[in-house]
Amino acid sequence: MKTILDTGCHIVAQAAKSAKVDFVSAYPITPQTSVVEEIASMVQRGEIDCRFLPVEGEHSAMAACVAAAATGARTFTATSSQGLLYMHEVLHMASGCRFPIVMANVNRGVFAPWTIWVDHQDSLSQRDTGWLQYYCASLQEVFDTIIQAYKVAEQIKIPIMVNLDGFVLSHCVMAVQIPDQEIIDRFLPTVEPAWRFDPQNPTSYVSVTGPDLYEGFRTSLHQDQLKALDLMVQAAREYQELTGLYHGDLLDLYRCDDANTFVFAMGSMAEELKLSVDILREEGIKIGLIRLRVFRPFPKEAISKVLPEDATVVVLDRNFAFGHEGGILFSELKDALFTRRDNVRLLNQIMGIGGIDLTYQYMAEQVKNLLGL
Amino acid sequence: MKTILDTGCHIVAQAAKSAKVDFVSAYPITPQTSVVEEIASMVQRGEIDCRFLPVEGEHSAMAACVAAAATGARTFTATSSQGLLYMHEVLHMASGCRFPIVMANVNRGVFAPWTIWVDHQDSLSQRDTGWLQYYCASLQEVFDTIIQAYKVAEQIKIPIMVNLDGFVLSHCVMAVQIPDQEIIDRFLPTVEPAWRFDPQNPTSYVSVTGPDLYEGFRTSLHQDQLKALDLMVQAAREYQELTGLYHGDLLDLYRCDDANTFVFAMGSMAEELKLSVDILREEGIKIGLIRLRVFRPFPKEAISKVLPEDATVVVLDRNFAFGHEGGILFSELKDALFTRRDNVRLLNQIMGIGGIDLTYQYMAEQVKNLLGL
Amino acid sequence: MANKIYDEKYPVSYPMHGAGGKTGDWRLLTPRIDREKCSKCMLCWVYCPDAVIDRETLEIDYEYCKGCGICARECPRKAIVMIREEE
Amino acid sequence: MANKIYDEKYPVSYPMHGAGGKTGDWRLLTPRIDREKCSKCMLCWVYCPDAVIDRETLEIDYEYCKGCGICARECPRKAIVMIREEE
Amino acid sequence: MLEIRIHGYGGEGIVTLAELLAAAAIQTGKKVQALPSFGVERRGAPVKSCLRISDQDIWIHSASYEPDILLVLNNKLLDSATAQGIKKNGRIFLNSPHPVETAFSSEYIDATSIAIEEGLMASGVPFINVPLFGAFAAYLDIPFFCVEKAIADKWPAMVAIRNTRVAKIAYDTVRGRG
Amino acid sequence: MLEIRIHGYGGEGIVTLAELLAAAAIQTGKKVQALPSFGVERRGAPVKSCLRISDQDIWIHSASYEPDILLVLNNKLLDSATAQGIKKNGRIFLNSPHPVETAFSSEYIDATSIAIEEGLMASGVPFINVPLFGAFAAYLDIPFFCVEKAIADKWPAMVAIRNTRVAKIAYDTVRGRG
Amino acid sequence: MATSIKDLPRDEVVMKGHGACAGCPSTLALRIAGKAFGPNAVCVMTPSCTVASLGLIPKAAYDYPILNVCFATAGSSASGIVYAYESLYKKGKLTGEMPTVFTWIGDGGTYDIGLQAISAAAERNDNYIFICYNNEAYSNTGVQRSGATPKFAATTTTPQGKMEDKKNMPLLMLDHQIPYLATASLAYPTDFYDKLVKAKNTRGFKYIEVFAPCCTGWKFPSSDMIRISRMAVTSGAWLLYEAENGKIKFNGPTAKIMEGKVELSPLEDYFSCQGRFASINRAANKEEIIAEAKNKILADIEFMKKRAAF
Amino acid sequence: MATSIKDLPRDEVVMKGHGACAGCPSTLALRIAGKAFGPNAVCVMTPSCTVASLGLIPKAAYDYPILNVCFATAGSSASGIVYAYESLYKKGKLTGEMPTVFTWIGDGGTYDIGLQAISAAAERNDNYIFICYNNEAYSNTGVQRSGATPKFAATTTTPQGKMEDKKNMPLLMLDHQIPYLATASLAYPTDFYDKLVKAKNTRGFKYIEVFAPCCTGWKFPSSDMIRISRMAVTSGAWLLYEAENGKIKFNGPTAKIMEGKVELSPLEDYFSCQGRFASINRAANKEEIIAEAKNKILADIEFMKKRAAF
Ligand SMILES: Cc1ncc(C[n+]2csc(CCOP(=O)(O)OP(=O)(O)O)c2C)c(N)n1
Ligand SMILES: Cc1ncc(C[n+]2csc(CCOP(=O)(O)OP(=O)(O)O)c2C)c(N)n1
Ligand code: SF4
Ligand code: SF4
Ligand code: SF4
Ligand code: SF4
Ligand code: SF4
Ligand code: SF4
Ligand SMILES: [Mg+2]
Ligand SMILES: [Mg+2]
Repeated sequence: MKTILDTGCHIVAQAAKSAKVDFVSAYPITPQTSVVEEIASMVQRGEIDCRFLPVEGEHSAMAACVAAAATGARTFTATSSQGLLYMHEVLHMASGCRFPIVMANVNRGVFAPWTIWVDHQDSLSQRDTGWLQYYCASLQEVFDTIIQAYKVAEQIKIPIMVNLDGFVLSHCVMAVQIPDQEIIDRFLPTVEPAWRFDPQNPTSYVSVTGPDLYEGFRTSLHQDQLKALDLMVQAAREYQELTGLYHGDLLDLYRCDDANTFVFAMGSMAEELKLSVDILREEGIKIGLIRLRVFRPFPKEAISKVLPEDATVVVLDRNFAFGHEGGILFSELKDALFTRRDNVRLLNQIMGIGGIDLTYQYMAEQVKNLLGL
Repeated sequence: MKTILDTGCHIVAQAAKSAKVDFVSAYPITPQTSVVEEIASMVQRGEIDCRFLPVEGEHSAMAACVAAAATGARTFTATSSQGLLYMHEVLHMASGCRFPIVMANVNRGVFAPWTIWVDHQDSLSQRDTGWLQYYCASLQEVFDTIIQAYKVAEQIKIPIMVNLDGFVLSHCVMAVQIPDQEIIDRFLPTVEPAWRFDPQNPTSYVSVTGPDLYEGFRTSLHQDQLKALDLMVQAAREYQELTGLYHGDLLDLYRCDDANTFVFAMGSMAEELKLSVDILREEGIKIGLIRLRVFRPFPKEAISKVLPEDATVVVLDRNFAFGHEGGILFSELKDALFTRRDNVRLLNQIMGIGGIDLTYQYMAEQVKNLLGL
Repeated sequence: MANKIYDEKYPVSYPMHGAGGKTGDWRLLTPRIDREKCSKCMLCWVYCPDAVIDRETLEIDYEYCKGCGICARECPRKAIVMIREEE
Repeated sequence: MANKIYDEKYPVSYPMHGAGGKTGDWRLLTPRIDREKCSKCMLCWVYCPDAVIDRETLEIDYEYCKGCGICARECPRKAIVMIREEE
Repeated sequence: MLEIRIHGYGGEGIVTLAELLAAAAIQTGKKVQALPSFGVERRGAPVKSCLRISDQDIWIHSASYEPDILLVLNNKLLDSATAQGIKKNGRIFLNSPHPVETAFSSEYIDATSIAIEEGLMASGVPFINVPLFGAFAAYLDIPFFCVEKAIADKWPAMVAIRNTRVAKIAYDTVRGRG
Repeated sequence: MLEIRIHGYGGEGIVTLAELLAAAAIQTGKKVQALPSFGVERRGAPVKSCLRISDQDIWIHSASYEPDILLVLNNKLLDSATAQGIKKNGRIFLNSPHPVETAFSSEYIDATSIAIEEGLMASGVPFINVPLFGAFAAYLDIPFFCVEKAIADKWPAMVAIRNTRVAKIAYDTVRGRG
Repeated sequence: MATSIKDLPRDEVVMKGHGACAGCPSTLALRIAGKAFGPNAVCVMTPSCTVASLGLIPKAAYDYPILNVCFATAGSSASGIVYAYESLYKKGKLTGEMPTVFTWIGDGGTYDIGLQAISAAAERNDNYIFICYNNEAYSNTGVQRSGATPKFAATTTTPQGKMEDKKNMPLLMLDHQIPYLATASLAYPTDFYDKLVKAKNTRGFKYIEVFAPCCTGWKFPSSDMIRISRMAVTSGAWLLYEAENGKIKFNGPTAKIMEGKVELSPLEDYFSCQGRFASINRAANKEEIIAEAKNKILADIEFMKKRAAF
Repeated sequence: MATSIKDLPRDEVVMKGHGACAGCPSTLALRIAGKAFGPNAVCVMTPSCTVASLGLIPKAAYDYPILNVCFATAGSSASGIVYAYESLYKKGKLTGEMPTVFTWIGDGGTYDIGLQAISAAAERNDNYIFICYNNEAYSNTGVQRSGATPKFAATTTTPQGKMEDKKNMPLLMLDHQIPYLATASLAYPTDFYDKLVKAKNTRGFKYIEVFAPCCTGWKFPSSDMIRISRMAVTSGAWLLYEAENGKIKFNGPTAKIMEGKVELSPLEDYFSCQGRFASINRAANKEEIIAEAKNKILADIEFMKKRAAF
């Protein structure tokens, strides 16, 4: 285990290196750019035994990743915002192909108008593409999650997006512990892909499908998404055993044990919310924090288990659920808790859009307001 | 009022003509193709005073529509499935620009693997792009809804997607009543756009925005989405007054008055479900049908009003909400009904994926099964 | 060639004849080779878009020949004629 | 030019000087024109990427001149020098 | 509601045929629906289309699995067409040079010969949908003026006149038998 | 936790400066965080960066609105930097040829002159971040070996040796005063 | 030495009973490619007639490992495969001979929606063979205009004939300075075969475009496919050439045309046997139109003649 | 007659205090375009330095109506505007003179992610002016490699120098047979101005590419921007020409170079004043590299000379 002090973007590149990826294709976009630059440099310097394909746009980047995965190569990419949106068609393809691509997405608000700063609209608006999604709250978690993502993706054969907040995490410099390579290698054995090019046994892949079989393939994807929950828990635990590093498995809980009130959020703001919780606790509010590490699949049961009867949950969304009153987390949480017949109460506020900075003091204030205190 | 007998695709083209669109750009894709062909032909034959731009792909088609709308032109396009997915980045842009583009989307399942047949994954996976969405159940409704969509879009300044089922509606031939042009003209007056190119007053549009203002622009879009509900009701009613044609406003209700059990669905399957309801009624089940005409914004209150206390709702989804157990309608309905403190019960089944044909007999059977009857 | 015929999770397809159906049924006109006239130039074989003419025997696989008529049209010896099958 | 300064619903922007800030502050070196030497060839005017040299008077708007030094570099008469302002 | 399922090969024009039948039937004051089902295969592959004629609004959008009538454009398709479903006491109408024995009440027309005789050909392929339209309309008891109107709405005058003549021949052939 | 906000112009190297300071501080066993804030402006526009040094894990990710110390790379930015917030009894460290009176306890270093004198220049622009690093590390009472280590990790040997020398000059200047 | 028909390998990658129209040029072209590449090859396809002809899962009409990809992504998908292979072979995770990587793409997926990724791959000189079968329209979706549709040809989106000249895609690729480029015609299968083999043996980005007359889209009897392929070449509507490292060489009848040894066959004949040009026959200014089309051909020939002299 | 500097219009579309770096070529180029087009013009921009320099809403640094669009869509966006205008003017919904429609796009948005839509617009010969300012990298995102980055230049994604030749975008556009095309240099502002005016007065698709040395990305002192622009031309690294209906004419120093009237200035000088080529100086095979680069330039000149003789 060694400690390095570097930016979030460089930590992402470091994780790709530690995962010994065979192939990377990516296109620069603020604030993901230094991931691409760092990987390209590591490849040119020979520090990573991998091919880097500098494509002309993100639609091509994801297409190249999917095709590369069809050779059996371990494949990585990174993007942000418009890049992610531009990939959208190929994101659907990648999950339909069941290829275990891992992608880092540096969260940033979407055009129009232009913003380069963080919110979660980019990745959350990909919620129906069939990808699994993690959200990270610290640089250490970014590294660890990318490694875990390969484990899960290759087992369940669904691509995974690992999200980190633009600038706030991507450009932040903090210390990160890098486990020894042999430990990572042990954690990440080689796994056969769902399908690969094989001139010896020349089958075709994902061609036209009649309704009968199509429904079956898509239903498998749907069901396997849910099965990923267990694998994600396992991966987090196994990684912890090997390295001692742990950030929660599906959820990261803070002072939840005796709480009747909860804040529910994702990303870097959720780490800072721990300080808000501390403030509110000081004021006598029995509050805890549920930080969602995994957004896809949505860990319905894990969440429900945390909430005692008649709990109040304050959901802080860094995004909009257009067509509804609140944000997407709020909406999804209502889905998850619908069958609870107790008086669990959900409150919501959208905040931090397009890079509005969220301090723990401000968030504590807002939570109190929502609680009517 | 004249009656024409034609395919769904041609009816879409006819509606664009009746709305006197100034500009169309579109790219062919099965099963939307004949919309493009028909409009291109009408333009070449001079039957419609409009320019048709044959672009090289859908990302360009939507980009051209957005830019055309920036001149103040009334703008139309049509697509399906991959075409819609490929536009994704520009869909976000169009709503952010607040341009009243109307687009017909011919629903079709998404790649991978390839299918050309209907399901709703393509348009429902655009639910977070900021577009308003209608779903049609008949050819007459397709025509009427496109006209209504212009009315609403130009008032609230948000683009609208009008969905119709691939093949089932797009290639089906049925009779449609076309109101007199002067009535449509009266219904659809010219409206100033949010912004237009004006060399006399040379402002720029949607450039980079600091967090302070960005949040404001996006919040307006979010709030205006909800305001569209009233306008959609008004448009449906006013259209009815002028033409006598009506398909419900936000919802289309069938035998709901005394019902305690409901089927909830969208699109052509929902029209056929009327026959399923008839069967189930014969068997003594007090069931009604709620057909969702408007999916964005999600008409939460209208739905809740229809449901008596402790109602049971069977939601039939032609799509997957990956990461959850059911479909997207199911998930969104749970959001909508979350605060109902009665024992409203929701059941769900996903069906009709990738073109699986849905007969009313089969659907009646499935509803019974879900109800445990 | 195929060792499984269908994978329920992954959309794999296996090469086989008749993937587009028994395409011989599509045929309106049927090619018949007159072996007397034939010089074995192999042009019909090379031009057949359906690969239904046997390289060695020049036999046509009528189960799949779609009757496009290219072989007849291109045969330098006019050794192939297209006939209406019913006749 | 601008008649509103900000529309709360629509992301419109209005042309104005200083959209990128008081860019004169960015300057490390400052151009000074020696009018004696100047031949009014207008090259400095045409080459200034910041449009801060007045077409008629050749006065430099120091509120915005970024001190790129192009004018000095390109002046055929060497009539412009770049100086360190503090000096 | 009367349900008819039409079977043919791609390129034979069953989409047009179904539309023509719908256009004729609507003249009789009925509600109509023509619903083709498409595969990805190219010209030449088997295709089908459903036709519904009803007194009420048609809410069905699914295919016809047990139609009242099968309209089969090619003898070769008879078995597969029947195997895809037909009402117990359904009927079959065939394009065939001669009557064919089936398990159902059957009628036929030699549309191919009519088309060839009347010169309705392109690139050596006979256009069978026009005579079939006439013949089947007669079979359904649709008055001929409805057939005429459907043809007039579909084609430019010159073509319409010729097609009407051919349709009439077929119409009368079936009427003559009935 | 100690919070420092650094103000400079784009191109002056404040990102590197913050990283160097973090790298030095971490040697003292502290937790560190350097959080630059970025605009879209090009080289030359004002930029800032927050530096946090703490005994505990750092969970904050937002910017520093009331830092303990302002580190200002350019006199011109002093007012705007102060206006952006500082603790009531905060301190200011300035790059300036001479001491400057402020409402806060202030210290300064003439990093620009040191850089010029020591030949730390490119295209006529002095690299002020190296002397500033040394000076500010001294101001924070970070032992010089930590500075040395940070420089050694950052640059190749040749450059590192020169930079260490320059940093030391600045370090000693501040130490000398203190 | 040019390969003779009898020497063509027996390998058949096109299975009997595929779903293409009778007389389809794409499947014929693919047959020949199969002979040239042999079994150790992998292929990328974008939505097109060829994909529609592949049959429904779990059936496949072509005996190659084929990955279906999104319409705009042929160029980048193939690059992804090549780079990934290079990595895996370098690391020893795969061994033996690296397969030939090629794409099989229509003109829609090449001239229009796919252009960008192809151009980028050519700029990087990625090591695969991009093959375009050019049937001058989007045939799969029912024959709409593409960038390859020639002026005056009717399509469903240009019912009265297209009004713009087609893009010159081979020339664009030539100007990307790729190591190998060729045009081909199905009427000259051994020439096509030889070009495919050359491409297979050249490192870097290779572009081959084969002219693919589509009876369904162009409206001619299926039996005429080879005849029309031939007429396109003899009339000058399609030029046969190849360029190794930018050095152009004309082939077959085109070589003779360029040398002035043969006259162009009448363009009228080429037009009159295709329904898509029917409106020309009906046009009042028929002569004018044909003259314009001929002049364009002459200009193109003149251009290529000079270009080849570089 | 070429316009003289003193005759250049007073119009200034570039407001003082924009957000670009000191010595930015893009803003200077835009200043000149503003003079050529006058106030009746509308503009499309994709994400780039120019957009980043525009300032934050509600401020704008350029006095044109500008629509910001997605990165890949400059070509189709401008087409949309032109077609919509044509429709509105035809219907009488707008009256007066139709504005000049132009795009202001970096090499990233032109050579790479935007290429496809541009090529399609050129094929349709849509009536607008596509302007590319070529700073040979993605400067806005911190100077990554683009298709326009020349071989050997270091960028953040090619830290040891790019290994592929750049795309020849002007040549590719020439191959699209558009009515007007020009390359320009900021060192010759009146030549650039005249070309812009010509483009404005030509119907159909016009392409203009202006060479834009970027001090930040290329690593040279901002004061050298014009000097480096000039050296690019005199060394042959950038050729100045225009083509009306495909007929090429060389301009300025390039004309003299082509006529053999002047020698090329040393490429070493051009390289040595830019930090992005620093690795060449450090390279063991420095001579070889420079020889290769020179030969490439000579080959390009030879090529263009022949191409111009068409
Ligand atoms: C993004 C996207 N847009 C549109 C389509 C629909 N589509 C499928 S095939 C095709 C035309 C293909 O044309 P071409 O590449 O020339 O091949 P051909 O059909 O002529 O063989 C189109 C438009 C698609 N699959 N994906
Ligand atoms: C789809 C998409 N991908 C990536 C980006 C990020 N991006 C913004 S500007 C830019 C580079 C622009 O390069 P160029 O067009 O050459 O203009 P320059 O910055 O050099 O002026 C990139 C990659 C984006 N905005 N959208
Ligand atoms: S083309 Fe004719 S002559 Fe040649 S092998 Fe075939 S049948 Fe014989
Ligand atoms: S008719 Fe066509 S498919 Fe049949 S053998 Fe001849 S060439 Fe082959
Ligand atoms: S460039 Fe020099 S000589 Fe010319 S006008 Fe400017 S200052 Fe005067
Ligand atoms: S230094 Fe640069 S910005 Fe200032 S006046 Fe001279 S050219 Fe203009
Ligand atoms: S339409 Fe043309 S290209 Fe497509 S399968 Fe038929 S013949 Fe082949
Ligand atoms: S980086 Fe280059 S192109 Fe961008 S603003 Fe600075 S000088 Fe201009
Ligand atoms: Mg094609
Ligand atoms: Mg650039």
